[in-house]
Amino acid sequence: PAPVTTSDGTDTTVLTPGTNADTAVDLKNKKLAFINAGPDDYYAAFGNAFTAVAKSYGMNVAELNSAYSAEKELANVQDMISAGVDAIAVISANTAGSSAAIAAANSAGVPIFYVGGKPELQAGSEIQGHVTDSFVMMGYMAGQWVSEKYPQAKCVTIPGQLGQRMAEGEVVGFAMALDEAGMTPLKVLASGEWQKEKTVPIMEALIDSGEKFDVVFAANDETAFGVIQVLKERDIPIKQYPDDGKDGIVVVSNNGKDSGWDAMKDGGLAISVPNPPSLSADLCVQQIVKYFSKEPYKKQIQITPSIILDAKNTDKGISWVLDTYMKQRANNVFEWNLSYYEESYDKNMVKYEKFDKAVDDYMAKH
Amino acid sequence: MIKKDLVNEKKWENALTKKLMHHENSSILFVLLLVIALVVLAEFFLARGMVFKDLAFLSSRNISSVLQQVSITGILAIGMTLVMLMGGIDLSVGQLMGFIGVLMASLIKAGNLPMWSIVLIGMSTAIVCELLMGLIISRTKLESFIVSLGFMSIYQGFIYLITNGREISIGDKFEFIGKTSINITSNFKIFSSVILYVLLTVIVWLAIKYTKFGRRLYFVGGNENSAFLAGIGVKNFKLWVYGLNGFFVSIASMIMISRLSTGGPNMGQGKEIDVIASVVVGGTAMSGGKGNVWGALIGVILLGCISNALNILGVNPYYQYVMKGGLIVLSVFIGYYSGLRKKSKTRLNQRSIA
Amino acid sequence: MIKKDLVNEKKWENALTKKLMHHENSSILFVLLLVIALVVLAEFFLARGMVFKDLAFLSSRNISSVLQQVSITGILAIGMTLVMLMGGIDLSVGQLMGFIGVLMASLIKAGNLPMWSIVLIGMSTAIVCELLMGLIISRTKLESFIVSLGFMSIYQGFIYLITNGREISIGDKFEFIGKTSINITSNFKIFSSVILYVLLTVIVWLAIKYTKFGRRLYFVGGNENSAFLAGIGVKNFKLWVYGLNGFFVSIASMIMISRLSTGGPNMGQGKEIDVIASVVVGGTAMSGGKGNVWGALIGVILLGCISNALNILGVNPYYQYVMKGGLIVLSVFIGYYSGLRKKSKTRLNQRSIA
Amino acid sequence: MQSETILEMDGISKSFPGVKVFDNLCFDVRKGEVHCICGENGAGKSTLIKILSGAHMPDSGTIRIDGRVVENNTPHLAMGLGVQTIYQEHNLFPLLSVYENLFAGNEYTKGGLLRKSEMVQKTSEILAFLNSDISPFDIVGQLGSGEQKTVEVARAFIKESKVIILDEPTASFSQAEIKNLLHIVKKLSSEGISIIYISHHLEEVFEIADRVTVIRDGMKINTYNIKDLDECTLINDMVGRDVCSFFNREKVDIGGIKFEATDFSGNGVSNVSFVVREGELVGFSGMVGAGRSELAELLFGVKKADTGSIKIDGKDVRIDSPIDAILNGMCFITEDRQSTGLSLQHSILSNSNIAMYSKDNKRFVKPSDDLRVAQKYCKSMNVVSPTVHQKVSLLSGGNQQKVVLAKWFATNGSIYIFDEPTRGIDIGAKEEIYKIMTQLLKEGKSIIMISSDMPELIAMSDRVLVMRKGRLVADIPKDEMTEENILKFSIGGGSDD
Ligand SMILES: Nc1ncnc2c1ncn2[C@@H]1O[C@H](COP(=O)(O)OP(=O)(O)OP(=O)(O)O)[C@@H](O)[C@H]1O
Ligand SMILES: Nc1ncnc2c1ncn2[C@@H]1O[C@H](COP(=O)(O)OP(=O)(O)OP(=O)(O)O)[C@@H](O)[C@H]1O
Ligand SMILES: [Mg+2]
Ligand SMILES: [Mg+2]
Repeated sequence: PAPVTTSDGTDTTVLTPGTNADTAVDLKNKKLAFINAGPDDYYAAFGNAFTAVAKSYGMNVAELNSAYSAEKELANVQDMISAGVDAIAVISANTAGSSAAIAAANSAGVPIFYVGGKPELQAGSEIQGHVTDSFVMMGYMAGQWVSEKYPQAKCVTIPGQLGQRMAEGEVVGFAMALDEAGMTPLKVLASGEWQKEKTVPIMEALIDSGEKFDVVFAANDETAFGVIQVLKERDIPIKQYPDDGKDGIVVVSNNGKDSGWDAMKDGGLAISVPNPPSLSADLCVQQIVKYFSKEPYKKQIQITPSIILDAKNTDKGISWVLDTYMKQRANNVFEWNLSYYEESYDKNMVKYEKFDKAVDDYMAKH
Repeated sequence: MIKKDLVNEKKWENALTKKLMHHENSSILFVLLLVIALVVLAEFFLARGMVFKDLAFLSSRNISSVLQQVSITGILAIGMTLVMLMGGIDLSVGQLMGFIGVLMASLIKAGNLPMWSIVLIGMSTAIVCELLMGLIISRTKLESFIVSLGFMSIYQGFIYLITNGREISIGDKFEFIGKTSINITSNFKIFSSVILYVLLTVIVWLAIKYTKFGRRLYFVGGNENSAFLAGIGVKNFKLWVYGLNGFFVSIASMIMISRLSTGGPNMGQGKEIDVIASVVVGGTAMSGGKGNVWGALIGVILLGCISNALNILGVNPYYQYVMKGGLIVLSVFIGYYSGLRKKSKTRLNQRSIA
Repeated sequence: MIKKDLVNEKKWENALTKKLMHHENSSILFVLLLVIALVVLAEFFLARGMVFKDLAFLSSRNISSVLQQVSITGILAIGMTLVMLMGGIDLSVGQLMGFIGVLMASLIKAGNLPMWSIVLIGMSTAIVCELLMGLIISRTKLESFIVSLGFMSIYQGFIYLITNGREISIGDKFEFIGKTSINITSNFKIFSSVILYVLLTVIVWLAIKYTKFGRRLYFVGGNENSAFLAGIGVKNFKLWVYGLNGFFVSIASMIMISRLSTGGPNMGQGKEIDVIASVVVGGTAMSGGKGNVWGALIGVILLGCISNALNILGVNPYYQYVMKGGLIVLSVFIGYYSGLRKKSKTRLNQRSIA
Repeated sequence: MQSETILEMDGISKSFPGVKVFDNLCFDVRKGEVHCICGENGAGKSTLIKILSGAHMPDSGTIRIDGRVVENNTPHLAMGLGVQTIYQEHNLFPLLSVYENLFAGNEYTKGGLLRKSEMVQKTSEILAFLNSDISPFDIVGQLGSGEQKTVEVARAFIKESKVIILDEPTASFSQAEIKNLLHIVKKLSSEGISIIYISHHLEEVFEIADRVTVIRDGMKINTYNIKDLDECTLINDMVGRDVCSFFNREKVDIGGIKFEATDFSGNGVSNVSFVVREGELVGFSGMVGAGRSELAELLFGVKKADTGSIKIDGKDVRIDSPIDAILNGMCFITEDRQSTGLSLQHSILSNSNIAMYSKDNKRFVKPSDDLRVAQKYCKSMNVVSPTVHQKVSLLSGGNQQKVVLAKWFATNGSIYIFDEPTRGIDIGAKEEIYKIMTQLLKEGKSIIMISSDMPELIAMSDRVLVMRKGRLVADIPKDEMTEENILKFSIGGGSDD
């Protein structure tokens, strides 16, 4: 195929010429480094899946943690280059510093892969693979859902850790969807820092302040749990389905993790836009395998949630828990093959680019 | 020769009991009232369109939730006050609370131990952890700051090892301590954690005022060497104070997991900063020997009110950081100045220079 | 009659100049060497299957990257050492560094100011911020801990307000300070930030040793009252030291954004803890008056090595927290004991100077 | 007088890094006796009593109290055995009240609860017994140095004790208080309590001692019955040479007015005016709390005066802070070396140079110059220390005082304010210091000397000004200078307000 060029000018397709696909590559002695962004639920799921899937190919993984710090992330990459690993995969909470990390890896000749946010690529540097997601799009999907079902609603959000790409992104996406639908603008509350603990007092204050609201967009499932707990404690009715005829507050979130499924089934959480970290990690490993076996693969793919989870379709959710995930994968409950996502990325690319442009326009306006 | 003035002496006594118990706290209390007044005014003018009805900040519902919100920080602050009075500091309380929380949550989830034994395990682990730290601090001349910083990181590792980075949900298996309440009206609830907090404050206050142990905190914190020369077993004393702090930490973690029905890996993170800030705002000196639990209580409520008020007033989250920081500085500042004024009223000359 | 022994006196003098300049640091240096030796051994036996070739930890590439990694913390540590020698503390450095970083990044991105003026703005903002804080701390008796805590939160708010929560990418517009290097071999690079760090350390060391400012720093930290009586304008002195700290913070933020090509909203978060830990591990007392910049340098390298070594040895990240905490405690502990031993070894029977 | 031995130290050795204080020292105290210990600064007197009290562990040797061998002595243990110690340096809790300080570590409790009123009651009783008008509720940090010492002395009386150790208790006392204390000591010994008493004031020693032990160079030189001892022997034993106990100052010609303070008020001082001439030493006398130290603080710009102006060499000068004072050639040796004189954790070297730095505007220091200055003064005042790099906290009390003096002599000022300059300094070194002072006078410099040591005041002063309740009440010329005369004005015999 002809090389495709994205808006940021990187070449996204690689075909390694002159190799024989039949040559069995010895993956057994490959040592990978997985540099995780921070210690929490979301990233732990990344790490677990990455390690397990890589092991299933016979590779070894050393996992590191950057504790959300761009500087530490760069240091981790450097350390792994020193340690002489065969490939490095990075998931970062922010993309700051990625250019330095990529430059370091390039100059040492160590292949580097990214999962999650878009790294900064400077001229002359390259990465060997990239599985991106888009929190802006996830926020947008949630917002769209709300604008369809509750066009009159007044929405508030409890964002995740301020300053993090994902936290800020999903708020932008959600606000944009409301804006497009001409709804009352989104009110941003204090940060729940992705945690139930920090969410509870914010929610309590919101209710006590007498502010009127119909929908709470929680940054993640954990935040949603905090919101639901407070609503329940205050005996405030929760509305789960647009057509259930009741009045109440609608709680929507991102994540779609296993405990979120329970929350939906228990009648609290209305929807959750899923972003299973395990799948992203899986795809990243597959890219690495292709790289080592010198098979062709697309250097960059973006995955977006194919469905929005609610109480009725939780069985379609992709698990965050390693055992369940591996079982689902073995049973082909969901598509996990890299080539499927490469194709769908090809198909959707134009849509993504349009979306990105729309986001840029929206941001320029606000 | 030198005159005796018994009348004056009596006067002094009254003035001074007041001074010791109340004076110290009156300036911070003043700051608290000032902040409350300002918030009410702000709400009145900005949010409520000048109608006095329905002021959310002073609603009984909000008061009960603020009290509940601060009770965890507050209980940690009691222990921290003891440690700081003694001239130490403990940066590990946040992570230790998290560690004990996830430890208990995981045991509860596993479900094969009776609840009382889990409580016991949680408590004794906390106390043992603190005793261990106390042992190092009291037996060597190492700074408590750095030792507790090290332990903070150790506990953080423990938390991740136990949880593997995941929340451990315990459902309603441990509701009593964090969720039950006495409902005075449907809106005004006094939660068990609040009662516990006030109770512990009163007990510690009495203990500090009326027991040898309590007074010795001030001796050890005031001048360790003199305390040793006065025959106080400084080393063991410090050890026990850290142990006691462990007790308060364990209570705080129980309330935490009970209230949230979850033991989360990042639960106590950064809590130590809130706790220390509250205690210091409440008038306890970092150098030891000065302060009291009522001050800490007011400090805890003050900082809790600030957070709550910023939320209630709907301040932009980015501005909240600026305002919170500014208010912390301002409140110690006002506390300091109103303290000064008071002092200069009592006695003219200050002995200390500069 | 007291004996005079001038020969001995000379000996003492030599022994003691050594003692003063080196002794203080020798125990922490010892810890550093110990850790290095242990890591090399561990790598030899565990990771490399007993082959001495290719020890990653001591490879020139790794050494150059460790040095580069620590230079930001290190430069902040110089300023913090000055503040702590004087008996203060500054918890705001991490966020201030972030604030200056995003401020400069946003100006660079806007692109309508020449680079030198942006550098000037960054520097002077940092200095003014610190001076402001210094003004409060030096003019009142407020604890620097709580004041700087408040400022920390304020700067955090500023960061979010400037960045609106987003990263500001500056590409390669500001490469010099963080990215250029002298390449001794293709693997062994000495980065400009490292050179700057060492240079600043040397300058500050000389300044402390050979200027009145430096000698007074210790004295103010040792006894403020007596410093005041000895004709030191303690208040202004403190003010300037905070201002100076602002200078170091601004340098650190320049390296940071240059190195990461980005001004990120969470960039300096938590940095103050690393900095203070390094400084204290390096032998500076929290109470002031004791310590030096070389100790801080060794402390910075030690903590940097520990992180790096745990990564290289492939230690599980969750265990890394445990081990890092443990090693912090252990290194102050060893430092303390080897310090003790040294003292009791010094010579007996010298009674008189003159 | 019984001769039953209550306390015995046998074969005590003790060394600190760089210093061997004792080698095989023996010492005993009998029941009901007053046993004085004499020796030069740094001879080891304080160390000896700290070993007794459990504050230091001896390297070897045995301690027997009341016949019982005490092993692993701690302050707690020693106090339990009836040994109460008043240390040379303040060991108080400045933020707490007098009664709390008194009972620190020995609180009265009942069923675990403090019995505050009883402690307060007892405190009042003890303070009354000591003839002090301090209130039990005063905050100790706000008391003057002498009053603080009184509080410490009072601590010895809260419990029944067998031995009371007093390490230089009178250093910040004025004549009246000294008299009072000596009276009390005598009374206690007559009740069968043994007293160990350390003082550099030999007249006190001769007044109360039953026996005197002299230590020098880590050895006990001798223990005498007071009957068999005369001043010359004592001094000779202590110092190893002849020193006259009564210093006779050389006469210096007094020049024109050098320093003129007019109408100083504030900080507890009211309307004080006086002049000091070139080559003149003006003594200040008064009871504890008369406001002399306060006046000095005003003059030196440490505290803001409400009113008052200073002329130096006939020119008006503005002194708003110590820096101004130092630049105008003033020096201020404060009475409390621990809290305002020294930075205890730093070396002799850095302490002795710090004030000198304020004299000029040079930015750089030369370590070798600093070293020379420190060594010069250590030598001339005989500072006992292994090196000038020693931390001053590890020096003996008297030697610390010498470092304070060195710090100010090094500034080479022209107007000296000495507040209790020879506190805790031994008789040999005192002579050296008096010589230095005389030398300063000869160079045309002026000295203001606040002192509670009456012989010193009389021997050294050209004039004595007496203060009472913050006012100057008398200006006594040399020829009318007698103890009675000064005392009369101090306690207000002359006039009343
Ligand atoms: N902790 C210590 N470390 C090192 N040296 C010490 C220590 N304590 C005392 N010394 C030294 O021991 C010697 C004896 O000191 P000590 O305080 O007993 O003298 P002293 O007889 O009480 O003198 P003074 O009359 O000045 O009070 C001195 O040289 C002193 O420097
Ligand atoms: N900050 C203060 N608060 C209350 N009283 C004070 C304060 N400072 C000093 N005083 C009191 O002022 C009086 C004067 O003390 P000062 O020390 O000046 O007297 P003095 O003549 O120097 O006597 P001496 O130094 O011998 O004690 C004392 O009674 C002291 O207690
Ligand atoms: Mg002594
Ligand atoms: Mg005085």
